Amino acid sequence: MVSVCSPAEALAHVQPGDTVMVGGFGLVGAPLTLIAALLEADGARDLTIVSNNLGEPGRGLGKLLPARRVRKAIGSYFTSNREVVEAHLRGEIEVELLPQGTLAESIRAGGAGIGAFYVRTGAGTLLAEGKEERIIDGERYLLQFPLKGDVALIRAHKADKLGNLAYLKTARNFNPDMATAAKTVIAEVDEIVEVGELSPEEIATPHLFVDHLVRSEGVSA
Amino acid sequence: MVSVCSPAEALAHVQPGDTVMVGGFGLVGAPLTLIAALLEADGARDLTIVSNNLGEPGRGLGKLLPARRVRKAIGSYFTSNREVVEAHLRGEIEVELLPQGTLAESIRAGGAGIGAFYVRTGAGTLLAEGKEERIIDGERYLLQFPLKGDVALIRAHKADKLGNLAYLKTARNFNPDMATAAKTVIAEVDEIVEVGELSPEEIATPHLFVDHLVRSEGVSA
Amino acid sequence: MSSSVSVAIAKRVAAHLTDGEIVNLGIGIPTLVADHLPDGVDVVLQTENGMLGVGPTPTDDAIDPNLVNAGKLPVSELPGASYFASSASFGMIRGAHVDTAILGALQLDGQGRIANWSIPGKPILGVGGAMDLLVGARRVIAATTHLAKDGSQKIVAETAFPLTADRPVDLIVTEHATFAVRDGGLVLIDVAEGSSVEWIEENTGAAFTVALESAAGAPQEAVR
Amino acid sequence: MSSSVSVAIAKRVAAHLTDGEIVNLGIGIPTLVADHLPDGVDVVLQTENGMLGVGPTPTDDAIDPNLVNAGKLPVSELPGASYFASSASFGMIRGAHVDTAILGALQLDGQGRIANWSIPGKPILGVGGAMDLLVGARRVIAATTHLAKDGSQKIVAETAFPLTADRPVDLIVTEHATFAVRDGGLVLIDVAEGSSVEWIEENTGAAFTVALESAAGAPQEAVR
Repeated sequence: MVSVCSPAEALAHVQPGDTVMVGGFGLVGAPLTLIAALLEADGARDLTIVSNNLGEPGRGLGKLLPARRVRKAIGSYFTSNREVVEAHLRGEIEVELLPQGTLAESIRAGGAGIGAFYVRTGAGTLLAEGKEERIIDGERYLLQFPLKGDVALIRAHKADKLGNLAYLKTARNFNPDMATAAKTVIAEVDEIVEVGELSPEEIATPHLFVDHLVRSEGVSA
Repeated sequence: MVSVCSPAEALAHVQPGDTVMVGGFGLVGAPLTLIAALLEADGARDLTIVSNNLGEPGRGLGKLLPARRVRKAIGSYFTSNREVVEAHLRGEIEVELLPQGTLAESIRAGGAGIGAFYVRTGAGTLLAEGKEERIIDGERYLLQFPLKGDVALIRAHKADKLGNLAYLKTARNFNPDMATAAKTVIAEVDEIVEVGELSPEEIATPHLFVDHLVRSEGVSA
Repeated sequence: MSSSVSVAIAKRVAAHLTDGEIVNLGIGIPTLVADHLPDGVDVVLQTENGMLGVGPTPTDDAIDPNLVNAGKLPVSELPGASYFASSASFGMIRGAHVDTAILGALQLDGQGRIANWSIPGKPILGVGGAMDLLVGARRVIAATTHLAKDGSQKIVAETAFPLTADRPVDLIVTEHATFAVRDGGLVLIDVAEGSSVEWIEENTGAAFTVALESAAGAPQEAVR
Repeated sequence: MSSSVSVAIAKRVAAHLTDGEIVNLGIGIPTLVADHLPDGVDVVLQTENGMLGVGPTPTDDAIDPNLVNAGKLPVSELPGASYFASSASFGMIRGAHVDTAILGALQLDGQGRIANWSIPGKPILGVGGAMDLLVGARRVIAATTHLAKDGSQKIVAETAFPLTADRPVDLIVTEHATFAVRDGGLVLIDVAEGSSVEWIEENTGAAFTVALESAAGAPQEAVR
């Protein structure tokens, strides 16, 4: 069952070496309060971060880089933060680059008990290197394995006290997928409402996926 | 763009030999008006039906069987209609049985450009016969290919005039997945509302998936 | 099978559930479990046709035709319920987000593997969600009468019926016995009041060891 | 690159769009296409970060921080818009539910294949949704200046830059020329007013045939 807790209490779940999924497309829909708390968490060392981007220099997830918390980043678009490029060139972080759709689908697969899947995306390109290829109906497909997290830090608009989540506009993005794919799911929300206040048809993340709720402290990026 | 039309106009899209996906879990969320019209459609011969069940005797999709419209049925639970069992024993229809989750995932894969995927479900059972097996992280997985339809007949609660769909309770089931997986998608709805009346967060099927809207005539099963 | 036996089994299963866990109930005896939870234990029901937060059977005048469980029986909606598509529902199941699945059984073998979907000699035309629940749920409890209607044993060394998965269940609960499945074998952990280890030995076709526990998650009194 | 050139390219691309089609716009010149649709043509914009029904750039006081396009720029919501998760958005894209993707290009080869994601000698650290759109959209239009900023040719026999997909685009639109990709080669189908086949031949590094069409989906006047 879900617990409502402080950012620090929630982030105490992070252990050195963990894989941490972080929602958001750039800074939109990113759990900025949780990211700020991650920076203060003792266990947040040697992390593998799964996120579309690593924020921007000094903003959002970008704050983790100068603090040397990230061992590896898995995502689709790191060039929006030149510090990632520089840290990678210095050999300080490992990077696994996936097409954005393959990234999203890998996370969904991690949460949905899919062992692996085939996509056309990336076939015949540099990103196919080291991947198994299979011809299906005459087209080239690449085999992709799922991504799973130890912890997911996600952002939603409203939660009810059971932990059901509803999202707002394009701040949804990777958040519902990541909610399914990690052992411990921590959701930062604008508001926690009574059970029954969310429409059953607009709950995009049913509460069984969510472990901890944290009220957003409106941390700026 | 979506067109609002009569059941007969919509069903004129069905051609002999087509694969027709039909939403519903039993009769709940089944497009009963469209099914009744399918029975009257000239092209509705030699069909492959993809649906969790084939209705009940003389009810819902069950009406197609005595009319000899079905060459093959792909689904998860046909035993709720003894006529399917009898027709199968007489060699009149071919049956492909899939675990319910594999059925749903195959339809989703068909709509989402996934070439194939691996599931643990069914490994080591009779339903694994003829399927490719792969060991992933020490567990047995079966390879499953996607399902696609020529036509999907689905049921929703409300549509707006663009064709966006919202569902009601457990009548949702296979409908949103099938909406993604067929060339022509025909949705039977209770009500067609103005654009903007559905909440953007509760549209479970965005309009780009939908071709034709038909008002439900309240056909009983 | 008398209804009182079904209820007795349902109560014995219910004693193994924990407050707040996410439970999927199969058709038949498992459906009864929701109505026989011990005091202070409340579970959240997931049904694979696309709902979390299933409420009790409605009264006749409150039946909603759009609201059924996986057995296609009318149910109600609890506050905080949500609905989702079939692919999402089975993603939940295969992805190990359902804590406990309670399934009926035709037979169980000495390794605790279940056969509950197909009968030899009959065409294989129905499987539903049983295989998905067996590979996906974190814990699976088989809820079954100890003997079949014809008096034959259901817990046997090797099943005559096709298996539903190669994964064994975690617990087998009958009106006489509760077996835990450990290290690939059956362990008798509870004997129902009025039954005996001897009766169970005579009526069980699979080998098992005996390691009785004083209470199976709840006082013995509470489970009768 | 002058803004007027970008606008000219955007207008030439817009002339190829059909009323009602579902369009995904890449970053840069493609983003301008929405503002230069011919009269009577209205398209529906999908953005891969999870929205269908993207509206125009809002005024400063109407910016919603939760509402951006794939370029992370503020957008607005049209009536009938909907939102979905990234996995669903890319399911739409890979599943061929987007009619047309309009993408920028670093280079294009003689088979119409695009390179638009990576520069040789620099670490490969960004790809975004370009590869997904290329394999998934029913039609792909490359919208690019005919020459690079340094004056070098962008349409070449073989790209020096890594390809984004092995699938060719369907149409290449520059401020000078429009090429259709047919049978594995380029066909010049339109020459912009003020340009010439000769200029295009001199400034295109890939072979092409010429089969000018009187109008590319719209009267010539309308596309300038």
